Amino acid sequence: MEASTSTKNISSPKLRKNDYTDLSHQQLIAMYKKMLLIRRFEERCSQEYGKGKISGFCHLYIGQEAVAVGTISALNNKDFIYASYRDHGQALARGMDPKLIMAELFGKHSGITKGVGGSMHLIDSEINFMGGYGIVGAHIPLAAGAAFSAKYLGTDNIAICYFGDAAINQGIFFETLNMAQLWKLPVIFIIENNKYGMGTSIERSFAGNELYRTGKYLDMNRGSFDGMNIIEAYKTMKDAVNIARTNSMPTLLEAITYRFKGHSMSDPATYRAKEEVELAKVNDPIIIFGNQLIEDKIISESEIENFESEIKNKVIECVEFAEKSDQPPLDYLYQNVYKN
Amino acid sequence: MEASTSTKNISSPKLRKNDYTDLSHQQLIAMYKKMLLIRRFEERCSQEYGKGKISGFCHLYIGQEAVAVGTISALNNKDFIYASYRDHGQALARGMDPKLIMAELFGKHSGITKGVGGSMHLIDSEINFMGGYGIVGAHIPLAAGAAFSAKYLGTDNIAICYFGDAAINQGIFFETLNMAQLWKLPVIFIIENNKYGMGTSIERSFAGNELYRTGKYLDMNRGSFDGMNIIEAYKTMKDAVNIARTNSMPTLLEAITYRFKGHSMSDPATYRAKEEVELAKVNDPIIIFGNQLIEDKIISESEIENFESEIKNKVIECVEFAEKSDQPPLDYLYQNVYKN
Amino acid sequence: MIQNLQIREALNQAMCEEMERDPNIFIMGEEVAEYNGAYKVTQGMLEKFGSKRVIDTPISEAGFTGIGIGAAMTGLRPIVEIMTWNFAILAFDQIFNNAAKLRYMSAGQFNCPIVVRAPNGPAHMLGSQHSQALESMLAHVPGLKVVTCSTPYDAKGLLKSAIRDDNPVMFLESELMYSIKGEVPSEEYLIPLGVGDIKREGRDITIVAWTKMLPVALKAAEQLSHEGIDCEVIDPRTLRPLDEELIINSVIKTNHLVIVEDSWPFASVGSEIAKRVSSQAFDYLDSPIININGADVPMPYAENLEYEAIPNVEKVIEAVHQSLNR
Amino acid sequence: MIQNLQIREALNQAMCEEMERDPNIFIMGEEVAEYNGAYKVTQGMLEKFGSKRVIDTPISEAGFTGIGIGAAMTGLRPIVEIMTWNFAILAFDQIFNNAAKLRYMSAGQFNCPIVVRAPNGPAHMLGSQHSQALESMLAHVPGLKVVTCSTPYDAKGLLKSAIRDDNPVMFLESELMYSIKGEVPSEEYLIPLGVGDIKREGRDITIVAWTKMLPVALKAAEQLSHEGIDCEVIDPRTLRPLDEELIINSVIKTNHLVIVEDSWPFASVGSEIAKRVSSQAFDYLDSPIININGADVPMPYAENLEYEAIPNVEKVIEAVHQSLNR
Ligand SMILES: Cc1ncc(C[n+]2csc(CCOP(=O)(O)OP(=O)(O)O)c2C)c(N)n1
Ligand SMILES: Cc1ncc(C[n+]2csc(CCOP(=O)(O)OP(=O)(O)O)c2C)c(N)n1
Ligand SMILES: [Mg+2]
Ligand SMILES: [Mg+2]
Repeated sequence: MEASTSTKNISSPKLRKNDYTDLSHQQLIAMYKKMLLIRRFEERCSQEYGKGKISGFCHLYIGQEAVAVGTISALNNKDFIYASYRDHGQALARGMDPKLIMAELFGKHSGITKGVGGSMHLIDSEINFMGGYGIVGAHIPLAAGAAFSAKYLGTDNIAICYFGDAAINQGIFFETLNMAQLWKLPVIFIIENNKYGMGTSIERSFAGNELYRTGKYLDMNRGSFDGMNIIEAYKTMKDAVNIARTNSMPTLLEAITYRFKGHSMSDPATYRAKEEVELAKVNDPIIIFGNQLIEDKIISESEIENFESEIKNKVIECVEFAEKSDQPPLDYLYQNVYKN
Repeated sequence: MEASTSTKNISSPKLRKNDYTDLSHQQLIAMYKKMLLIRRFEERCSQEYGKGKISGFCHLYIGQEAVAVGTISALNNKDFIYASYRDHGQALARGMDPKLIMAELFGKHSGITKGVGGSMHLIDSEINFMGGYGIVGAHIPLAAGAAFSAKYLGTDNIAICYFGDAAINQGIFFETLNMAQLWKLPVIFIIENNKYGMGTSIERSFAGNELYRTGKYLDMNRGSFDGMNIIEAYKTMKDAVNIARTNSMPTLLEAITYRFKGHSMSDPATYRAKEEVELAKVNDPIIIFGNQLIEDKIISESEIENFESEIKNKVIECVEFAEKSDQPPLDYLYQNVYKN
Repeated sequence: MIQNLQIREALNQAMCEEMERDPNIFIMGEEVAEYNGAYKVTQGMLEKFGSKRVIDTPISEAGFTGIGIGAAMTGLRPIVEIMTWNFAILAFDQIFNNAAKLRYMSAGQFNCPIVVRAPNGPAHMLGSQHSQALESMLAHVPGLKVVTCSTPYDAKGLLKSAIRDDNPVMFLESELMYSIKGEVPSEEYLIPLGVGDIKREGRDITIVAWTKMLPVALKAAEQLSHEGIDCEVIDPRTLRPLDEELIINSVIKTNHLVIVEDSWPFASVGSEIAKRVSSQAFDYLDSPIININGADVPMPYAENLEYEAIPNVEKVIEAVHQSLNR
Repeated sequence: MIQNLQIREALNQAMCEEMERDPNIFIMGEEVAEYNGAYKVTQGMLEKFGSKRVIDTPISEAGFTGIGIGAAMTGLRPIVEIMTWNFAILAFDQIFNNAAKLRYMSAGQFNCPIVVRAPNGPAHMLGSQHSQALESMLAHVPGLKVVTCSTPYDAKGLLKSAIRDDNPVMFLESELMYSIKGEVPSEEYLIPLGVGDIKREGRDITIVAWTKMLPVALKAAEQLSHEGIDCEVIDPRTLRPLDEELIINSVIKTNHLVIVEDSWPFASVGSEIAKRVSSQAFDYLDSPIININGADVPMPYAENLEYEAIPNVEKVIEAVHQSLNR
């Protein structure tokens, strides 16, 4: 991580592959399983979308799992998480009940937001999962606001905001960075650089180079990490979390990652060469991490197989739950416009 | 000027005081007179505002004269100029008829925009003075748009945009910088850093340091200059104009300047220590330049006195013209909402 | 000759024809070039006109709309495609404070011949932030023209006029209607802005509807005809300036009015029409005007709730019955 | 006890009292702290509450409004002062897409108890970009409450209620009214949102007006009383939710309605009131409703044109005469 001149002791996390830092085997396994859950959940979403069970815009997280799981593993339970419309991954990583997510995607009243939110707006106040948001970049100040609250109220919570590479072209990103730095807010901005905003590569939409360097003129703590390596994600995040929680200062992180599927379910993604996608898949974050854990004898291949079937069943349960749930009652249309 | 890595040969203009570059004595004298005209015009505005002849918001340019005159002297006649609501200085520097400006400020139909625009929206299509604009930062993309046109149409015109230090906190500043760099637009952004946005010093509103460095992450050509030194303003601008016109690339410039009066006529400016203002006035750009021209025997003191009375008369003429002009006819209210 | 075109194709033709006619017209927006348009309205345009005139933008709605406005002041005629009107809210300051006011503030020295076009209104299960019908806010602002389209024929003729207009024109389309087909002459034609269209003549009651609500109104009219109720269905097409004469004359004939819009009800275009008709046709109304609107709530995702939130044929029929007291 | 306060002082008191009561209330905006407010509404608050709770912001309306919304989701109750509503257009996306929809989208899991307050409408010769009355756009959006104030008494009681409300409340003031004085009790009181006020009782005709148009309406009523015309003047105070019952009952009594607003006419709050009354009091209206509006143009700078563009006493009197056919 490039240090701000005022913050010392932040070293760049160039890890040996098997440097697991403070993570216990149990934690490592849990992280692996979370990634796998996201992958299988998203694959199933894709199928259910194909069947017409899920509608609207549905943005899958396949390929980016290490970012959400790695970074969220470095958080406390009370920290505030904000995400974009591509929010299934972070929600699952945080521990949102996958049944309630699937039911939401099916537009059922048993869903996490009773069927009114849908894929892009997963929200769970119980776990301070503050929502997925649909207007590119527009949730960035909300996260700074949550950090503002935490600081104002004297809690040691921090706020995290996930958004895509293309979101940094929204002016509000810069407005928020400035105020976060000016007011020393404990917020971590995570650019998930999956190289594309819909069909436009970041080179075609942004004139700069490394995205995290946008923090430089503010002398903001910043860094980038290999978003396909969950341990690197975790370690970099740990540093940023420490800065936020201890020094109450913001950090801008860039995760270098890739989405294996189209932008949303309705995007055939023909703008990317097949070879480019295949090359990216070589770095499949789940396979990389799984192999590493096997190599380091933390799990065995058969355990992985067990996880697979466990998770497969879990996802099937989700679909069954969603299927058999009811749509919202019609008068729910008028609920919650105002608090009385 | 800090060079972009792709643009060579841009040197920082640290001038000897009497290095007038390519400016002829005639030009130097004209520049001096323009500054003086702005000063006396603005002082008179202040008086007329006090008398209630001018109303609404009226932002004086006193103290910043070298920026407008120095930079605009480096332009061609067809280049597009965009300004903020603090636009009298640029308008006069460009050669807008001061009579028509004064009449505009008086709300008279003989004014440059027939009395409908007022102080903040001086516009003169004859001289490509594209307007003063009232929403902080919102005219920045317009200038990039004019540069886009120039490039599209294959003319060699460029566009200039003036705005204050506090305007860089508007997201649209960053959005526009990016597209200007991405699309290689011949536009020059000039931050007039007079240290304050209304009552808020730049340190209290912006977490970075030198404002022009905001262009760095885009690798944009950029630089700052002493905005109290008209020759430095001119020279720096020449370089930027050359880059725009020859290479069709944008530049971000920061003029270090100071406003000697309050933000607008209704601001007593008590937020600045008297000493700070007095100190700044030591660098009065008109006195500095006048002394230099005298020292270098380009003008004499008595000539300066002549200019003073010439300009004094000119300003009196402006007021007389404005006074005796009529208000717009009432049916003008409905003119120009649409072009038929 | 008559072609059978989708609305998306009609819009595409309108733009291509105009761009062929006038080299100073260009289009920019997110994904309009290499992706061929998020909804394929700009299909093939990059190939035809090249990257100088068909320009992919960053996701900077305020910024690139502002750049379009600056270009419009200085000799070009930009078409700015916004992915949907929901995202144009980010550019409202540019649209309201710059585009709409430039000509007035400059005392006619500058015009702003820009077209901002995007789909408007709810599509299918896109949730609260992606399902807003924003014509009422746009039409509130003097200096703007606001145009909608409901058929391929109208889409083409109106968009061509919008592009030729010297004022900022906000052009509202609909995701769900892009694939609707209809007849479009091969010969060039223009439909003037500000002129509404009687989409169905009738004697008993006037129904005003535009964009997605027009097919709903027409279907209701068709069903009502079987009961012997003869509805006149008016599509104002341009919302600002509004062809109020057409509507008022119709009400003077029918004495009954139902207005159908999928936007929120409060201070809407429908409110405006009701205000004008109730005042100017005061003596001709035999029953209160009925406004049918999208539900006054942020749009929910669930299919059944969304269906409930949007006006449909049944609701129009019910309103007509109520208006005619049958 | 009764104090004689300016509206600005009444607003200041409301904020100070609420901030004393609840430590989670804070205020932020441009120049609210060290400068004591661009219009001195926050005078003395920095000194009283310190820089933790009275916060100067950069000129980043979208950004700091968004930060306020985030804070409102997470336990605080922000008051966001925007220098004028004209500049809030930059924050419309935050207001419409985040603040207004949070509760709904989250199925009630999160509320957004934020007050966004700013002066609204034309002041004196500020030109096109600084003279807009934007209540109609705000009131269009479900999820928002929209409140205005026209007297010191109302200003204080309404702002206190707005601050206590758990919904996003858009609070509209007026530069030119800040110095208007009036009686305000020293004892605490609240005025509920959504309840209008009969500012003058009368039998012959109903006039609805708010903010700067209220004194205009009252003055017209006063003058008309000398002709024996007895006007009822209603100040809805809250525009959304609108106290339509109060207005409709008044019209049922007077059978005549004039609506005065200084905003543009198209799809305005006045259009909405006219729509509702003409439909719900259809049988009670003896003449067409008359809407008086700001001219449908960007506001000009020249004093005479600006005067012409804004409704005044003469225009109200003329409308009343026309309505009563006298
Ligand atoms: C303001 C706005 N403009 C456009 C869109 C349409 N849109 C949705 S996602 C997207 C691309 C965003 O790309 P990026 O930020 O890189 O995130 P990713 O989808 O790659 O995760 C676009 C253009 C939107 N939702 N909001
Ligand atoms: C969007 C917006 N917010 C607030 C204002 C009110 N305002 C006018 S000028 C100004 C200060 C601008 O300061 P700066 O950009 O440094 O320019 P300067 O006035 O110093 O020339 C403010 C806050 C405005 N006009 N527009
Ligand atoms: Mg991306
Ligand atoms: Mg300044």
